[in-house]
Amino acid sequence: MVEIATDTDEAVRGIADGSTVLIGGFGRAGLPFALIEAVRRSGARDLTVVNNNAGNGTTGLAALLASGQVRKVICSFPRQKDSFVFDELYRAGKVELEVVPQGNLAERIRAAGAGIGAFYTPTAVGTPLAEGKEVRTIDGRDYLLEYPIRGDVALVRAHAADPMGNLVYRKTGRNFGPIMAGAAKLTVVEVTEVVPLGGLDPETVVTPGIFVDRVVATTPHPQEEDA
Amino acid sequence: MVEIATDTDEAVRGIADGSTVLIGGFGRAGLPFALIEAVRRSGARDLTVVNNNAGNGTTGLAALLASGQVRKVICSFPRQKDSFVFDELYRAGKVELEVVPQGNLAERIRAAGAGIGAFYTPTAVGTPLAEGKEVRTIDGRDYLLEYPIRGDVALVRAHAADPMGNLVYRKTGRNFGPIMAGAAKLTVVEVTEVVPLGGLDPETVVTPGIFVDRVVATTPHPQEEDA
Amino acid sequence: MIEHTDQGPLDRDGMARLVARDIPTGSFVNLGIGQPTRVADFLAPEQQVVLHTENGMLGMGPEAHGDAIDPDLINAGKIPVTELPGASYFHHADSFAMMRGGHLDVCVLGAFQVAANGDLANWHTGAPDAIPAVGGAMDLATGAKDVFVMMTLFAKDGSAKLVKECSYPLTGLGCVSRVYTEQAIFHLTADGVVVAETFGTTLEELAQRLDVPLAGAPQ
Amino acid sequence: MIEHTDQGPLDRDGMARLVARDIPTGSFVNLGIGQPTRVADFLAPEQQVVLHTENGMLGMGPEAHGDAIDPDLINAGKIPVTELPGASYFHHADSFAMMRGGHLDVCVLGAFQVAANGDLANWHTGAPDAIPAVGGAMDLATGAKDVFVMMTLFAKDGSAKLVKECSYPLTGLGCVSRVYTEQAIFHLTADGVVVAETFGTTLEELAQRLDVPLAGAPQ
Repeated sequence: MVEIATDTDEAVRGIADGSTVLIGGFGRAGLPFALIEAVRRSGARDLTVVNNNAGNGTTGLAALLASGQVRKVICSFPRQKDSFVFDELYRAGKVELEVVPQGNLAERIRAAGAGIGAFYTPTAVGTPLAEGKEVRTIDGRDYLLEYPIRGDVALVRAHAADPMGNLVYRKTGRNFGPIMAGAAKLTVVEVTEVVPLGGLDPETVVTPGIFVDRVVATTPHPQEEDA
Repeated sequence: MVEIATDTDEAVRGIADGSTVLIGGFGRAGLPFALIEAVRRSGARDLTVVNNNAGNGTTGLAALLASGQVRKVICSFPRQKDSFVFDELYRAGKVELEVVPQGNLAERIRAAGAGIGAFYTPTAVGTPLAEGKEVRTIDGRDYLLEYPIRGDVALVRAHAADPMGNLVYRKTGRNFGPIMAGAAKLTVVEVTEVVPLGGLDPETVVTPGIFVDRVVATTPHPQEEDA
Repeated sequence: MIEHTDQGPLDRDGMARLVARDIPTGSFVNLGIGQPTRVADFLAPEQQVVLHTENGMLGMGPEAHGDAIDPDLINAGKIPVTELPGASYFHHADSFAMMRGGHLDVCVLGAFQVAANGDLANWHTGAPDAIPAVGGAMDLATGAKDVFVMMTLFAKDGSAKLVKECSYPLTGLGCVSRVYTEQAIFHLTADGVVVAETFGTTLEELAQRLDVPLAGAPQ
Repeated sequence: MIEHTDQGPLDRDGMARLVARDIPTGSFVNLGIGQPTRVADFLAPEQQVVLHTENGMLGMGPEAHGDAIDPDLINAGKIPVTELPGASYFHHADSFAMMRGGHLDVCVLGAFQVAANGDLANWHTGAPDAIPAVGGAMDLATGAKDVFVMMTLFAKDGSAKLVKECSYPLTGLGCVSRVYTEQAIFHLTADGVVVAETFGTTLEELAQRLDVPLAGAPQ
């Protein structure tokens, strides 16, 4: 059985300074907004954050950046219309950035959860993002060697969980959740609803509970929709 | 839209001699029994068959072996109580065998569909199955380099398909189907039922139709249960 | 080769219409953020094209408006979209596996520059103060069977964007098969750059203005 | 260390009972084909152990009989089984990713030989005419956080199966953490082989009969 936390502060307890935190979500879909807020409140510092983006507006990941708790961001697309919080910190040299092509980012996270030591990917060969990476020719095609991205913690938003920690998602909110859940030592999930045991069809479970440590029920944050 | 074949012979048409054929199923669960029978009737020869096992009894894969159409079997577990057809052919030197640990087999098939050039796996390090394979130490742990297993054809059994070729499976019948569907140039699927467009919930689709070329409706073969 | 000299250069919709026209029936297609998204408006239902969005969906429908907006249903440009019958959802590793594994037939991308050999530059201007951001561009460029580029043929400073060699940082090597511009459609082939159609100009004029050899053009 | 000299060696159920007893509450566990399957019968509900079967399921229930038999629902030994509330299904790559990624707490396997350093030999006798067949044994041995072995301590020819170095072909290196036999439970630790309990024998007797040093035993 998974731990069902009573609130988000309890759900994120124990995140150490210096942790690598995998944060699900693509844009605001599947973003674990309430858990990010709780991490901000926890005061954990010196974090490495892995997310597809680097925050929007002034809430969520941007608020965590603004509070100076993030040392490094690993993402595919930091630059957005309203990524001014990140932009300013980056230009001031106050946050490090590792840009990873989105598919390599996803595969590196999957590799961490799947126990793959490293893999060869064709994406980014011959580009500036290949600098310093090993190249290998396989069957006449060039590939880069990429290593897993492991998290100390994963923060995931799903739609519903059962008491085993099994998860289902909603539409494109699924995105990084299933792979991040497997790639971290501690996986914390916020859901709209915790259903009773037997409330999820075993055929439709997307993330088996084996990957989940703590679940907390939250309403989708109002700012998630209009921030 | 996927091609809905009227019968299994039509569904497997065009399989060339010398093809590598990925065949789903673990034991009889998810075994595309009717499609294997159709390949046998097609007379295609010199096949390399990839399946978890190497046939049971006298039907299905065993019948394909018995008819002399298989040059090589790539599998994790050929030896079973009733694998006498394979056993005899193997001992007579009439069929080649490549034994691959089950998880490496699955990951190699996945890699083919996912465009991964090769990957490092810890499984089989230090064992006879590591012979001839490259070893690499990553973060203090040894890994073997493994390459993708690609199919010319994949034969898969699913539970239901829609006209887009989207698939859902039943219970442990899922096994190799989803990864084999992505790993072959031509993917042929037998299902119990073809449902109308919109008949599958997009959240519960296991194999998206992009991986499927031909679908044929068949009743689960009676011999599947008692052979 | 068709020279449409009875008309001016294409407008944006005109380019999108021709890209849509050239997508084979039954294709699985990814439309890049921005201009390429417009191609969807010109796909005919009988083309049976299935749209992929790399954030985890096949069978994406048109942009959502009003009550149809669902914050959990967005495209790669983070615009609310809709779901068509026969859609499916999957996670990011599966979505990019689909792309990297060569299962997408066509992707349509914008570009800063395309080289005659198919090299693509569309993710970074190389400006020293620019914040790098690549998203799925490299994955798409490398993974799709055919990469179509939509771009203006010349930059604001008048320099050509179809070039002998890209000066901007690359997105992918030798990946572009077709370039749709307001003045011409170019096919990048093993035999060089072939002009398929011109709009408000001629092959000869293009050959004079571009620094890349065009098949069949006077030297 | 407890010496149960008031009883004889364990029978098969006795071994299975002790393995079950030692599995921590809330563990995710894979039980190998054959003898280890029996451990399921001795797991207490309050242990909340979730069983994994590598052919693609978590939350596996007991063997199915009669009308409950479903040909699509089998375990890794191809025996019909049942589904418990809270179960889930997944494909083979995901199932072995779960294993290889270190998410399974315990797997229980049979063995031909276990070496004092944790090396395991359980897939091949090395006989020249044997048809090799490995299944998921190497993946399980390498992937689970803890590998428990259940075996008789001595082979039919009287040779010990807990050895200095395996003579049979290996399944995995240094992977076994505990060995349950009819005569004793051994913990393989960084400090050597520790006898946790004996049944119908003593540490001293075991030390005389085995060729591996046992911690705390007279030399």
